[in-house]
Amino acid sequence: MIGLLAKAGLQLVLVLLVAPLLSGIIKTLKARLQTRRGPNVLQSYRDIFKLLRKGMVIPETASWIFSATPYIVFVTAALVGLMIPMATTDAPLSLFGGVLAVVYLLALGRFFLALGGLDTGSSFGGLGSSREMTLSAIAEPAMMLAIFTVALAASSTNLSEMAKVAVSQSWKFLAPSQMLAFAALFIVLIAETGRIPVDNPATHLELTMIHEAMILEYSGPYLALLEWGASLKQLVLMTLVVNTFFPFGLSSDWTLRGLGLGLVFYLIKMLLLACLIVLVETTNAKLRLFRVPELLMVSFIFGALALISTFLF
Amino acid sequence: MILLWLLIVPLAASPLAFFLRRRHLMEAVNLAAFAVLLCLAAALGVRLLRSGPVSVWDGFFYADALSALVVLLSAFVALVCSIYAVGYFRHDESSGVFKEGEELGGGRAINKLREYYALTPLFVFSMILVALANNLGILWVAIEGTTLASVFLVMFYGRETSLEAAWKYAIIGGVGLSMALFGTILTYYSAHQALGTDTLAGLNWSVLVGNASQFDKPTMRLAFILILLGYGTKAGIAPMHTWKPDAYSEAPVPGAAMLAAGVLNCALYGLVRFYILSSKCLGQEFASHLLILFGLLSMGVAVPFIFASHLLILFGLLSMGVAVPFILVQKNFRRMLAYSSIDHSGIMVLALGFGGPLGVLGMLLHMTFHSITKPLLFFCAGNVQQQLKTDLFREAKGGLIHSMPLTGAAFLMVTLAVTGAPPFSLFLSEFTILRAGFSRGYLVLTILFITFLVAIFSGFLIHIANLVLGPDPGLPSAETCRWKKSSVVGLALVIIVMGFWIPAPLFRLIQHAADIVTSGR
Amino acid sequence: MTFLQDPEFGDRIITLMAALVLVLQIAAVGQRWLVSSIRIFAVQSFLLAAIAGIIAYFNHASHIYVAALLTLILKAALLPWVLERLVRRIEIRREIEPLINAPLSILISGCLTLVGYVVAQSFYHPEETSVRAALGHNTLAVAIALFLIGFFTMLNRRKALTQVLGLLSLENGLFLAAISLTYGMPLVVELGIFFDVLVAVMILGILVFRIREAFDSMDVSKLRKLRE
Amino acid sequence: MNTLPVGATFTLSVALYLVGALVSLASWRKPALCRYICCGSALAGAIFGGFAAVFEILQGTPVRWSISSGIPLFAYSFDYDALAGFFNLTLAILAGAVSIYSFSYLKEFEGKRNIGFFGFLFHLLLLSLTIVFTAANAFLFLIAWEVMALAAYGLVTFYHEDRETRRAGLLYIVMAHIDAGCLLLGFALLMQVSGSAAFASFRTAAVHLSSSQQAVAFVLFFVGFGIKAGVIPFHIWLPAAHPVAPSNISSLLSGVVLKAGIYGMARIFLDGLGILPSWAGLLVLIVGVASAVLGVLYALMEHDLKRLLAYHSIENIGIILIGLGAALVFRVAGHPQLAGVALIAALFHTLNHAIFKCLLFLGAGSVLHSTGTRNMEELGGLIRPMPVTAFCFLIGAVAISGLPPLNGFVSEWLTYQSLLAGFGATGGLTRILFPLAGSMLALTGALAAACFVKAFAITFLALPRGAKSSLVREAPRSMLVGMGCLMVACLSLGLGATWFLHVFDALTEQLLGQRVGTNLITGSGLVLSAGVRHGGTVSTAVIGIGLLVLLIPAVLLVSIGTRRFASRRGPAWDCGLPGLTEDNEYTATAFSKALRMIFSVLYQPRREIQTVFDVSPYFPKAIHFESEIEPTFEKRLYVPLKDLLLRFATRMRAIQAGSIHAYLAYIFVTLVLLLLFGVRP
Repeated sequence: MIGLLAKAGLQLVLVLLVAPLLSGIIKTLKARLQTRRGPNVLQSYRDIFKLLRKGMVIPETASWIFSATPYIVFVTAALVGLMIPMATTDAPLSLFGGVLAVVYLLALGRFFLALGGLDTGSSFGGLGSSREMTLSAIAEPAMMLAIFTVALAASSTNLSEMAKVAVSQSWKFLAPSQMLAFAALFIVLIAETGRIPVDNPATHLELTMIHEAMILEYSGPYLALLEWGASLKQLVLMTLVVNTFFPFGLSSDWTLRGLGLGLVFYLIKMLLLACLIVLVETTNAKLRLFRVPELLMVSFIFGALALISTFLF
Repeated sequence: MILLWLLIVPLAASPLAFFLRRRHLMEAVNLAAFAVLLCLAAALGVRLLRSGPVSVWDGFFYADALSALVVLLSAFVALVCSIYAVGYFRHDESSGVFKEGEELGGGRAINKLREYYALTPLFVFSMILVALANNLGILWVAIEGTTLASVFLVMFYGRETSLEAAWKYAIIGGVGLSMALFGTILTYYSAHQALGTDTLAGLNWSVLVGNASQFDKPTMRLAFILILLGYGTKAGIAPMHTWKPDAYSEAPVPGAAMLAAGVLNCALYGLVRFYILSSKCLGQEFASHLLILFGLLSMGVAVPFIFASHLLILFGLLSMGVAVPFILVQKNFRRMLAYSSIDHSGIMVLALGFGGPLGVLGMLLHMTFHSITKPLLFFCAGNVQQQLKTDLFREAKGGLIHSMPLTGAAFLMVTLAVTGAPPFSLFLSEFTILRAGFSRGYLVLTILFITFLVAIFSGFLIHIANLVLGPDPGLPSAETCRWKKSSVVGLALVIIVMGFWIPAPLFRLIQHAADIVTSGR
Repeated sequence: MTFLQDPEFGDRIITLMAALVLVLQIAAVGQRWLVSSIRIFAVQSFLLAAIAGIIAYFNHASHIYVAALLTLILKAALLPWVLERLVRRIEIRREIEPLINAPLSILISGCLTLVGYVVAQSFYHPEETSVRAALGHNTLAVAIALFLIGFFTMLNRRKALTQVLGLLSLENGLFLAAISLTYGMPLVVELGIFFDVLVAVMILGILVFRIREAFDSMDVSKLRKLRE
Repeated sequence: MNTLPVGATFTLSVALYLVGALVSLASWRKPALCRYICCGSALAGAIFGGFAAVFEILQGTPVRWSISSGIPLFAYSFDYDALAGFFNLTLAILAGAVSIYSFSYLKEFEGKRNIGFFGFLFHLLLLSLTIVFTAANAFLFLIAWEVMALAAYGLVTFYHEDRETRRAGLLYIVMAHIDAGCLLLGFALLMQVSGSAAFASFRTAAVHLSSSQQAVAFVLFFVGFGIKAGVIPFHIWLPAAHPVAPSNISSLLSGVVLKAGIYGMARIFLDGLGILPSWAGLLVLIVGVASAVLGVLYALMEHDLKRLLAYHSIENIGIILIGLGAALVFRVAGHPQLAGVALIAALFHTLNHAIFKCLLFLGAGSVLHSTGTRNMEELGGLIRPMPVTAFCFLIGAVAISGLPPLNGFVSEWLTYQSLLAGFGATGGLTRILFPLAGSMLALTGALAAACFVKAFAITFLALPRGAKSSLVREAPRSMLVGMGCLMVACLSLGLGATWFLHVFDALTEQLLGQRVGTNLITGSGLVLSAGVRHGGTVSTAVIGIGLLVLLIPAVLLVSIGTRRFASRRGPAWDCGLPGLTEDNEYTATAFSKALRMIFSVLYQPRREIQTVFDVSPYFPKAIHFESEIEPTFEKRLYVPLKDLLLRFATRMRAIQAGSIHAYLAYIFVTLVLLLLFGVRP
């Protein structure tokens, strides 16, 4: 029991620290690719701490849901962070929540974020919530198919089991089903974390913003929590993609040496994935809202093909 | 001796009512006569269960379980109708319904009533005679008697439409019964070949049933066809049913109820007698095929009629949300009852056609419960007609539950009962018929049977629910007459109780009757 | 006078009369005058009574005499008189024509006679029956034909009175069938039937009168108000 | 285990319902007294019914007894086994909550409506449901089935003044009678093979059923129970009938009466028809998926609160059928363990759906009670005047969307696990069906979440949209207590799911011959596993605790800021316009617009805008906007069928055309034909 708590505490600290760093890196990488200097990598830490110390303005029309939403978003993202294998194959809480629990906990966060957006009574919140719920609904089946493909290999939805099986079968990721599943999950990752082709995280233009529109009215510590929660969610999803499809370097136990080595490999893999995302973001323009379902339909087709190819090849 | 009393009581009531002139006395005579009749019928039933068939005048009048059942049902229907008739005619008199008849040469109101109270006992007398007559010729004469007595009932109001209905009733009835007479002659001929006796007993059923197997086969086949057509016309089986909607919508409600519940039983009783003879002579196959064909035909004809005439098609309801659902309204709820009774006669003939112990038991159960349930349907329709002064759905704005709560509730309940909804007794008989159908292997026919039942249930309920439920149109409360209320509530209670508990002697009587039909003892 | 006892002679006479009845019936089908169709009915009834009398005489069946007498009084004399009186009192236009034109309806009644024979042959084999060939056996086919043509006239005629006549000729057919098959039904039944026929005709007469009052014409095809 | 008084408590509960029905009917003149009698006796009946169910589940062995009925040939025989116990438990929980809720809900009936008649029908419904779940012979089952339909019809048309209610009620009773007809035929077919009406004889005779008879019986029963459960092609009556009923009744209708269809399928498919072929299971699965997806898609477009909840009933019934279909397929493929998991998923979701759907309907009822309207476009901002109702509705919404840690998530998780295992366990091409069903289930879950964000936010959050929702009071106390109990049930079933699984041991053993319930519980009673070694595991308890524990650092972080500056209340950003009014808020139609565009193939949306202007179109006085989606099932399937029957009926009416010559001709032709038919040698 104590070992579990220690591992959970360590993983929590690790997750909380790496998340803003990762989003900072992505921002700077994107700037560099667009031949701009871009903000310092630690800028997101500074934003969060600045916001934490600022005063807060709550809209008159808002109810207790508006103030409960930041906590729920942050807490669900953090809890999910404890369930996924980062440096080692067995994540602290993996026994208590498989990949389905991860997906649905993120859905819980999104549910309350949408409610928070609508609670302000302004049309931006409604706009953001409507688009967020619609797109996530379309993305769900594709994500589920991809997860099913991966889970079938390990015949279990438990993330640690999946990681262990993936590690034991080397070069497994070259199998066509894994590749197609990776493609499907990558598109869903873009959609879920609100990256360019689906949603532009850096803008307040009502035509294009989805995630930003919901957190428009938040300020001060609440905004900090939401930002931190969003980056946590991004970290979780990227880790999920990385550790299920490219599992090498995951150490099997919590020894200091294994942990350190695992961590280094983990950071390198995350950096590579970040580069891939940034590359996609800079080369693509934002899709019109009613073109996004077609993109997600492509991801659904990839998922279905991945599933069929598991027992065809 | 009971048999003689059963015949004398109604026979005596008719002239007595005719000469008493004053309405109260006539009603009293009528009620008393039929009450005594019901007690006698019950006594006959009990005695019969104890000591077997009763006969008097060396077999001229013969009563076995089957005839005792029909007598009991006819007496029950007559009593209930007479109770209702008191209230009904008082309301008719006060609302001046007879005026139109008077201009067309009909009698004044008071001797119209005398005519009714004189004719009804004769009508019941001939119904009882049908059940008790051992001689098939006398059976024919008795059924002809019921027709003649009821022609005046149909012609009662003397309107143009009543004359038209009476004419059609008389002519089609006459033709039907002449076919039945031809069938009786042929039966007598085929029996004559076998028995060789010329005496009266030559046509007695008790004698014939003993050696029915030696009858001449082709003659019996023709005889059964003619009997089926003849008595089928009286029972209102399709395609001979065309007189029923006109006669039932024109006759006064108590008369129509007796026609629907009484004459139907007598006609089917006659049919069953010959069915026993022909099934023993020709074997099960021939008769039942014929019966099934006719049974389904009349249900089939009745269904579209209940459909057609109400145009309440089951799926019409499902056009929710689309434009206003097209419900072609049956113009007249009195005619809807007629089609319901055509349907029930079809069910009974179908049950008889399925045959076997279950089929016949189902038919007799259905006959019993139908005779108990059907009059209430007519009474409620009568109350509604007298309240709304019309029997057209268009002119009824609905919401009757507010002005006549008792009749409205009874109307809904009896609609469910008549169409065979489970908590009520008719479901029991239809379930038995269904099992009979399956056990004889008629899978497709039984599915058709259930589809017709479901269709009729929905057609019926849609109209009655629209009639009874709905906003309060502000009509004056019409539940004033004690007689009408007591007959409706009393009959409703009987129907509810029959759903859960059937008196044991009645059920034993029905089983004995079923044994007679199946084994022809 | 021996021929009075000779069954052969009786048989011939009966067949002749039955044939005559059939011819009259077919004539009545195409008839254009109301009064003459009543008279045809009267003659038919008379012939039937005669047949019954002859059968009773040759087969010494006493109760057929009663039936013959009743037919003679009722159907040959009383009913035609009543009907003619009714016609004279209420009907101005005596002239009637059938729904289906005369030649076609006569052709149809011919076919019906054929059907009558086919039905009679199917079940009535007088030759091999054990009982000595009773007199008047071949009149069954005529009886069935009479029954069917009577039914057809009811179907074919517009006037209420002619429908009543059709019904009566139908009854005649039955009476003939009863005599030829089994020397008539038991007496009580015979009486019952006569009584019922009489009451039926009386009621129909009242109805015709009331319809004449209400619709001021005896044309039954006007009775079309009660639909669906 | 000493024999617990199952029979006694059951008969007591039935007696209470009977007495309650008669007494409330008798005391209809005094509404106040009648209200207490009606709700009191229903509550007592429910409590005893619940005890009987719990005793039966603890005891494990079925209790059988029969009473001789007044009707010969047919006895009233009862068989209280585990399946009956489980469904009676569901009925008891809901009946209890609804009767508490009705204490004050019926107060508004006092002057206007006949409470005695309502009480009579309410008790009749509960009584007939209890008997349906415990009947042991087909005759009693059919009588109780139809009495349930009639009582529900009476209750649905309780406000029979307005036309919509009457039409919905008639549609309900006609469809109910069709399914009763199908069941009648199905039972008659079985009785013909088994000889007697008892369910036990069906079990033994199932082996003699020829495959064609079994197929016909399966189709008849599936159509019959499918209509009652509101499965997709036959769902037409459900969105019409449930909204018009009084709210406490529509919650009971959606909660338990729909489950009578599910009970029937479980009883007959698993117990009565022997081993069904695999195509039957797949058919149930496919119909389940169709109902789930189409149910939620139609629900999204509704802006009438109770119709939205009615469509969600269709969706959840679809999810239950997915579990049931999977169970049937596994059973015939020879995996009783997996069949057990799938069956537990289906039945657990039946219980969960009963609870949170009843909670949501009661919430909608109290909103209707306070504001007088069901139309979401006129509601809004109700969370301030009605905080408790809002909280209960929120818990219900989270549960129905299947979000952790509540009970909806647990049963959907079990369904996912059985579908996942399905891919491995079955062979051939049908294997692909299971994961596809899984992805459709995910789509349904996400769309349900979107729908309930809309329902909750538009009704309760931000500014009140219409006059009706501005001056509003909180629902009376007993309604809140009723909803509270169900909310607590949701939470406890969610967090304590593992303790509840023992209930299914006896049930799965009786139906599938393998005790499945307890071996799904591992990790010292905290963790729920999928029964497969190293299979997926989840523990809602730990998730719940985790969420609370992680709340502490979050609160600490926020307190840094709030310690320095108190949070102030200011107007929301209005782009410089003169202040936000309720017109700027998002409406329900707008919220679902994106999905309407994406699924326009299904909806065929139709939009109409008329601008009323006097000078120029650019300065409109008023804009009339109307948008409508096409009810495909009515338009494509039911209306054409109706017109076909209508034309046939109109042609048939010509037979009775009034001319006596025609009538005589019919008889004449029949006579001649039959004579010739009779003549042949």
